[in-house]
Amino acid sequence: MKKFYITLLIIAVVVLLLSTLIKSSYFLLILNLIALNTIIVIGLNLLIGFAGQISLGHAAFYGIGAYSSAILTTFYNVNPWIAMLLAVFITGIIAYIIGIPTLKLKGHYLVMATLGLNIIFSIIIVQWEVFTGGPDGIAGIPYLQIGSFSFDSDKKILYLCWFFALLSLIVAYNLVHSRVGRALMALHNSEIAASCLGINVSKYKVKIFVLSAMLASIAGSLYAHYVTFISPETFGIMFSIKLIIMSIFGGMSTIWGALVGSGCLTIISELLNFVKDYSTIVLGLILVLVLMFIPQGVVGYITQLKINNEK
Amino acid sequence: MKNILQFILSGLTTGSIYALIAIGFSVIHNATGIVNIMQCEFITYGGMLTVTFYIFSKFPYFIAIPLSIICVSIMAGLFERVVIRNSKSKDIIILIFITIGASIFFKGLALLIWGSDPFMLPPFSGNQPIKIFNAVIIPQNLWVIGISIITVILLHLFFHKTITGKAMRAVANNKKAAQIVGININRIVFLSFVIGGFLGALAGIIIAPITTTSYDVGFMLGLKGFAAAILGGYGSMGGSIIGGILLGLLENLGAGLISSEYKDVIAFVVLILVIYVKPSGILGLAKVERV
Amino acid sequence: MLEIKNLKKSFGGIMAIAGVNFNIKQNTISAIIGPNGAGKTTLINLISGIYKCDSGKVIYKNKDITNLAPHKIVEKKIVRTFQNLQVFANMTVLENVMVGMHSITKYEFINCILHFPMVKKQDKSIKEKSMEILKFFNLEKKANFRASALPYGEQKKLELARALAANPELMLLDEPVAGLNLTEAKMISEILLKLKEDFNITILLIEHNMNIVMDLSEKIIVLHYGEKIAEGTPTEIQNNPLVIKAYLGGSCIA
Amino acid sequence: MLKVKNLSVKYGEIQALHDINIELKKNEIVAIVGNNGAGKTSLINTITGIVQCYDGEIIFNNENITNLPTDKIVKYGIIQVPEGREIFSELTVEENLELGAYQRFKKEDKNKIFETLDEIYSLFPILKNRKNQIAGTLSGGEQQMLAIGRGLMAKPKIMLLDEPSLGLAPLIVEEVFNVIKRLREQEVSILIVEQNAYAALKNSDRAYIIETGKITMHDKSENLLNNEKIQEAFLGKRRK
Repeated sequence: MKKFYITLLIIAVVVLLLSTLIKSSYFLLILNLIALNTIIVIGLNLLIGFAGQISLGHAAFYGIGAYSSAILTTFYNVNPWIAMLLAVFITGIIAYIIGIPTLKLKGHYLVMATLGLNIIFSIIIVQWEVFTGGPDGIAGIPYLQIGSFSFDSDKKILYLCWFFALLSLIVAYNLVHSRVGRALMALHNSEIAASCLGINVSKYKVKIFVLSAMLASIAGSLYAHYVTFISPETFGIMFSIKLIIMSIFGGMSTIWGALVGSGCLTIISELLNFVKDYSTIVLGLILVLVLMFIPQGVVGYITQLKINNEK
Repeated sequence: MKNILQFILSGLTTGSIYALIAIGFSVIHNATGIVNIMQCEFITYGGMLTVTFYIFSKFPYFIAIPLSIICVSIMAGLFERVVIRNSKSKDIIILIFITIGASIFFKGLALLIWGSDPFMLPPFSGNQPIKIFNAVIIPQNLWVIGISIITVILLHLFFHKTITGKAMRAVANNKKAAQIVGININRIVFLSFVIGGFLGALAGIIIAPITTTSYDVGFMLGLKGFAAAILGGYGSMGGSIIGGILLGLLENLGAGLISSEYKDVIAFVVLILVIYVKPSGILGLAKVERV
Repeated sequence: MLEIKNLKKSFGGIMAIAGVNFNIKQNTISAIIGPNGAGKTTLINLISGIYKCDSGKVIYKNKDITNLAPHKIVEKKIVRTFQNLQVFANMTVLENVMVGMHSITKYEFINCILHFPMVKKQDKSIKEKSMEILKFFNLEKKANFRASALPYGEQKKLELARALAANPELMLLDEPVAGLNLTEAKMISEILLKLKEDFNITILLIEHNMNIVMDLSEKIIVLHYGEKIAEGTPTEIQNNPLVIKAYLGGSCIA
Repeated sequence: MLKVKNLSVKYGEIQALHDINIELKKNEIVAIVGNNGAGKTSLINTITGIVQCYDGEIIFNNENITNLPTDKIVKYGIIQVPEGREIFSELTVEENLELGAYQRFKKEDKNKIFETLDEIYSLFPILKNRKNQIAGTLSGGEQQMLAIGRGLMAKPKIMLLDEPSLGLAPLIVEEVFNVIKRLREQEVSILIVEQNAYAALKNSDRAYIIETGKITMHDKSENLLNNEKIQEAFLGKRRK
């Protein structure tokens, strides 16, 4: 327990240091994207790694958060903070309604349903131009503000993004080490055995789905108020796939895996810009090799090494 | 009324393509339990290799097409041998994401080789539209439907009349029993990828004269094929055919009668509703968990 | 305490349970025996709510509990174990037992995320109680092992410990000593006796090991082809010609 | 013909079989009798290469076949007949039988295989009547016959039968064992693994008793049948 908070503190300090050292707004952007991705991936880790329910549609929840925030602030002049809160609420309700029938599905059928929902979402935001600006997206989304302090630069928003990222790590940590977390792991192992110990399996699956959708929504709102401009391609299934790759890369059934996975993959994809035409080839190759040889992810691999050393 | 027939005809065309792709997914699933996203690349490479052989190497169709199909089948088999078989984890999710990684790799490779411009292959036999009642159909549509029907019949014969085909069904039905009678499961898995490659490539080639082909054409087609397989009941050949045709019809009727912008929405909404009602697809069997 | 009334269940036209009746008295140990495929596990699956029965009733303490969802059955203080071990392999031994207490603890998502003091307090007490249970099963030294790292015999014990953690009044045990050697089996049967005497738990078990069955049970129910062919004390069952014929492969000695 | 020497099998940290020694001679019917979970199926699965052994050797006609893959073991003519549920339930009866001869299709004339098929049909007329039926719709006893028939299609030298009486009514059990006894005429040596001690002992030449992964007794079957200890172990009867 103490170790967790100490590590968290170290990360906070490192990020603060980096933020003062880095002058380039490009690098600050990367650091911020890592934080945002961490928020989504930690939710996915809870859903996939701990509860064993795969979702290939989380980019849609990220999008619902971003678009709700954008629409509420640009069309209705709602205060950005309230918009963000409403966005989380809206996402939660949508996830709940979708989750009840969807999470009854298993395996490939669950993958297909979540993927299909993501595709439906993508098409709707492109086509429903009146509200979403269609393919052009929405511009002029206001910055978040506290009093007269406006989060209007890469550096300022960094504190906010990382605050939420660390907060979501704490949320995940608390949940995993609780009655609910144990129940989720149990139903991942065996739904029948879990239900025979009094765990309401379908209720828990839906609830964790809602929680992970809400986390994605928070990241979406932060993104909208950060870059002040959103467009549909950010929230397509390619991003959903990338999110799961981050989750697997770091280690699905670990908390730190979310941070490591989003960190590594965000940096790798930015680095790949240097090899231009070869970027997708290299990305694909890295993925295949990592999954072939360290399928438990980076953090999972390190933990395993530790256990082996103890033996 | 006139239009409906037209929509049905184009629905059957795309539907047959989806069905071929869906069967490819199902065959590999039955042998391994995974969703092979590389199927998308089989489609792309089928079309693009034919472009290379036909347009650039000036081979006639009857050489270019079989050659492309053989190349893709070899590529599929090698992918199984080199990548899938050597994966440390046999976890389904990991294997699926390995196929996604490989798909990203091959898509990048295709972009490097062929660039991002779409290519048009000429139709197999002229472009003169044929009138059927009061709808028109271009000959390539007939080629697509005809080749699909022949392929399905051949596959059916393969699965029901040859011992290897029966062995493949046996592996899908009961792996342990298949092992007991002396079937080499690895060989069947390999074969399933070769067949998957064959079907993907074929689909990619015969649709190319209608829709053009490019380095990323396989992604959307593959996705639809997967959707069709799920809709019909994953792993079942009959299901794949029904799912494919149904999806093709839904899309074209949806696009024609309701809204072309929302045709994919309509198709996917129906798909999702179907699996909500019947969680194992139209022809899929619900499995009873044993404790 | 538990009454099974004319229970029926079929799978795809095949009758797995064809109208079974019996009663279990409070604070007794009873056993269901019968050849493989006789419907024993199906019966437990019906009582614990995993399968829905076609007709008939399950009455527990004069309340109808037929076809309740499994997690509702647990709330009635009926807990079961499984023939094919269902320990939560990726969790520690201690966590397994802590999951066992799910039905007798509270606090859902929001409380757990915010980690309020009362949540902490409850977690602490769950942990302590779980350790006590592990001590009872002599597993306390392995509390932080992954459950999958335990040998088979200890996994069997762990499943019992986890079931006990739910504070049950009735335990349904599906082959508690299958695959164990003589010493281990003996240990389990001693534990079962203690559960009955010290914890006042009623036990209904399925078992193939006749020594254990005959030693432990006050009542034996014999199933054959989904039907109850006999019911009685161990001596009555041992001398019942019908049982000998059906269960013990009698057709070949006759 | 078949010798198992000092065989041990482990699943992870769990040891399923300890130091097993058994032998099967030509034209013999040998039974291995034990309770659920005693390790009977593990033993058969190890011989046929489905499960890898941890220690020990399996010798067939002086050749070491330990840990060979199953398809190689089948080539030697060692065929497992699993309990009746392990058939190809979605395939027809005839397809099930043909697959039993899977490896023969590569090297033999098809007509020879169809000859065997006819032999099987005359041995089990009921299968002939149902040859185009989906195997999953057969009754338990018929499925067991099908499993045996499928095994015979490979022209085996040794058949390893896993619980042929499982889930069958006494009368059917008797029928199955009558068939097994007739297999001797086909020059097949048979190893039966059974929970139904009486049926197995009554219908075999020799028998081994297996308890929690160890062989605890070995004798002629008739001697074991009259052994009081056996009665206690499998009937739960107390000696007076």
